[in-house]
Amino acid sequence: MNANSHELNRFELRLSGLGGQGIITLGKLLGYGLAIHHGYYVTQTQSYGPEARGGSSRADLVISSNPISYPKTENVDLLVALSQEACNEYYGVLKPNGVLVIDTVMVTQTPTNRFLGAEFTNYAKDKMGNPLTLNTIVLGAITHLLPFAQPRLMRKALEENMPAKILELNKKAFNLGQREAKKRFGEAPEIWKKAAEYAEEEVIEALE
Amino acid sequence: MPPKKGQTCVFAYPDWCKGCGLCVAFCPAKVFELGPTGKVRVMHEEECINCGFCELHCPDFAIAVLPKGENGSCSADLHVAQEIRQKMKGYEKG
Amino acid sequence: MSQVTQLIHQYLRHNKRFPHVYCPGCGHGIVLGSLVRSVHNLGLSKDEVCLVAGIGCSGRMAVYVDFNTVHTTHGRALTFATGIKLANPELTVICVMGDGDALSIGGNHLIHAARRNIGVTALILNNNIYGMTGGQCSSTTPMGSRSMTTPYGQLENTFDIVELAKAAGANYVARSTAFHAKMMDAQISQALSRPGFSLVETFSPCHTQYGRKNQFRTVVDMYQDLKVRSTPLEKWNEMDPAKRGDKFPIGVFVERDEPGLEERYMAMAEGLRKKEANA
Amino acid sequence: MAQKARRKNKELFALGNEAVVEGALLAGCTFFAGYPITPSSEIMEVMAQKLPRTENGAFIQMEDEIASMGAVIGASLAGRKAMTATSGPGFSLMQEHIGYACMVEAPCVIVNVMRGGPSTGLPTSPAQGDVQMARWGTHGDHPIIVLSASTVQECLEMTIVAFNFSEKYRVPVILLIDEITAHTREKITIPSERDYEIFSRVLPSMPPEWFKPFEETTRGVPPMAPIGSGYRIHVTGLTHDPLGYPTQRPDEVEEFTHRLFRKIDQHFADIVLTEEYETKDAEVAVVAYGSVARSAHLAVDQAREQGIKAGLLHLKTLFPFPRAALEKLTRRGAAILVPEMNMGQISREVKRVNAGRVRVRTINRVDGQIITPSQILKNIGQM
Repeated sequence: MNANSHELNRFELRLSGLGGQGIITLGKLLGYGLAIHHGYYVTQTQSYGPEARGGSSRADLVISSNPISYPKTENVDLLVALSQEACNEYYGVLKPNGVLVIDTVMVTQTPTNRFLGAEFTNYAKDKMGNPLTLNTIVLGAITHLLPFAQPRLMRKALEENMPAKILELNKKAFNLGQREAKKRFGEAPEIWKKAAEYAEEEVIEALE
Repeated sequence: MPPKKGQTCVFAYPDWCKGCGLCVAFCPAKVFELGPTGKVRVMHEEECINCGFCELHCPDFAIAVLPKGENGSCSADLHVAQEIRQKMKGYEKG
Repeated sequence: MSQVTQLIHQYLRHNKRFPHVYCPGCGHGIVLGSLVRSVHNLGLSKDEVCLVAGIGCSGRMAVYVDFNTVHTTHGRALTFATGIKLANPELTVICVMGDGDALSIGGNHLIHAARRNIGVTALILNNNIYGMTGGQCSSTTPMGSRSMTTPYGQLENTFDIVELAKAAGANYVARSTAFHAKMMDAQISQALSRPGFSLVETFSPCHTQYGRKNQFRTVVDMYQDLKVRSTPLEKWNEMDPAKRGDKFPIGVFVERDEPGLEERYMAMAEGLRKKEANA
Repeated sequence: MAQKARRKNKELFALGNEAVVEGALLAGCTFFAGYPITPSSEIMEVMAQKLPRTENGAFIQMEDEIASMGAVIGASLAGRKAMTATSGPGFSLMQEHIGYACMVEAPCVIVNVMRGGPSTGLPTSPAQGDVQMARWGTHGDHPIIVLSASTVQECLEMTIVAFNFSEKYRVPVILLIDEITAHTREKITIPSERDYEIFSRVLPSMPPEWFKPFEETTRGVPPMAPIGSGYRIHVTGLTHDPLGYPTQRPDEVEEFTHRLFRKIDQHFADIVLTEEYETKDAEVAVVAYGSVARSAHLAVDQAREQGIKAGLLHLKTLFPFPRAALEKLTRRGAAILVPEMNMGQISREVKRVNAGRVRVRTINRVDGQIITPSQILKNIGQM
């Protein structure tokens, strides 16, 4: 376990979108970075077979400081939706104090007004000049969003898993994602604090 | 080697012969016939032209054709048959 | 010609209840003799030969010879042989099968073994019938023939094993009959000394289950029939197809020296490891 | 701290299926034959990649699962540690040769990644419907060892155990994994050579003319001479005598069958693997295996938080069935809950061993979904 890592008890994360967006690779990279370099226990599962071929794609991660018993996600802390369909389908599993991240190019109708949105698809196309960098940009953004994730270690994960030919491009994409997330979403601890407060308010409202 | 009569000894082992009659039917020199028990007998050894058909085509390895000994006798080779019998006896199971 | 029978005795397991189980006049014994002579003539030691057999009359052959012998399941002998050859390419692997074995239940394994050119010699003893199980028709029972399951005559077409093996890509394909033991000797020796997949088909009369039901008075008649109908390939090719009638060609149909799968695999593996060592 | 020692060992972020390959290679596997089938294909794919890079390694994709199993046994007889991997439909096809492997006592490992069935069923959804088939799938009386794995690390470890058992007892060993474990990525630690034991088949030490390849020894398991090693033995799927030749003599046939069973029976203590969690004072014991054991683990924790004395008996060996471990719980009067993703295949065994002593309740989920911790927790609460 890395010395300065957070104590976590089952943090659940779902990455969802369309086939071809690199969701599965994103899940593997994120899981690899958190498991191997951050020292967390991580289980990563994904959609398979006809489900995966139907155009939608999904990768789930459970992250914890302790051994993980149940490997699948039940209530998600962070939902990343890169397509309208995914957003509609999975919003229901998001915890009340969870955080929703969407690609505002792909998701035009949000099920709630509490979300973090960025034009990831456009960043990939316009700023990076390569639509295939979408998932690495999102990885950068998620790394920023997770208070327990360290960019340095994630970059290491990138280096160990990316073919040399495309490593530089992806490092740039990672940095871009991180930068944009910081600019648009603010600092991570604040985001999570706000989400928790909001959930509490909702509970109180419901009680009233 | 041109076929030559009278240079071979022909043995048939009745223990292994099943009496199919292939040798009787196809031997060009008509060396064999089936005996009263239905098993093969060597009847005209002197007619054998050493063509080799019977040895190659006996499905039961019951025929051996051997060159005659120096003194023209076949007894020298009888021990082969004896040897095989001996071998089989040793292995016989209860 | 001499010492033929004595030689065979050197390779038999004499404690296995001889005479063998085959019916009087069955061609299988002749093929067994031919196989032993071929192994002997090539100077192979008993230890380096592995005989894999399927189920049926032909399958019983494994028990009689003093090689490494594996009596497998019905139709699957080639799959075992493939595993053995790939696991130990040094072995000379011979796969003995019947026609029902190799072509009906094991047809798929046969074409794939030929396609992947695994270094195994397949010896198919074709007696046109299921002998061991009591005379049911097989995929090589000639059209019109009677069997226990075609009491009014076989209506289906038959497989031509040679054509099938040719099309599937075997390295070496030959056919002989139990009447042509010398030719069989030559073919099996050839097959054993070649790389890749070799197939030798040999017609082996079964009087008990096939002949009796199909107007062959004695087993000798069946050999007579093979003698009359078999035609050396060269002659067959010159024959007017209209005049071929019920004759069939014997001889060597395919002769290639493509390396076997196991050789290709070892070469690939060696290359990979060399590359890794240099990296 | 222990972490320092752990850091020395290689860590991977791997699928359950990939972990199986890592375990197999550590165990000394050098031969794989298979046929693609979801959800086990990754095992085959990684084998195809790694075996040619392994000393003496050989990989082959066969034309079907029958052939795969045939090739595996052939390689095993030729002296290799061999394995295959498949899923339900392929496992059905393999049964013919699994019986052959039992008969000729050929060591081999078959990994079955279970999916929904029968027939083509649910190719990408998890199930545990092959449990009884793993035990009794092939015809005739036969002994066999069936293991299971619930985490990715266990996939690695149990594959090593599977190879060890199969080599030690000359018996096919079936490792059952379900789709969930096979397709979950987790961090695994590759053990260093000191951390695990490898067992390889015992070779004959007597000269060929004295060797009886199928004779009972004090260990109960005859030594095995690979093809080509000078022993020239006969191997047959027919019932055979100690020399390996077919026999129909009633005394020899009976002795043969009994010996096959004896070699497993007399080593129960070595073969039967279970793990107990919070069972000491448990009033409700969950008996689970595979990925369901993970759900049960969490459910037990949650039940304890609610003040319910729950425990978990995690079966790692499914057959021979861990009778003693279960009896220990039922004798004490603990109620038993058996959650499984089938219509009750292990609960049959549980009920048989329990013989009416304590209450046995089952959760049978057959909708292609994993049994969740909350589902188990709810049932624990109702006991």
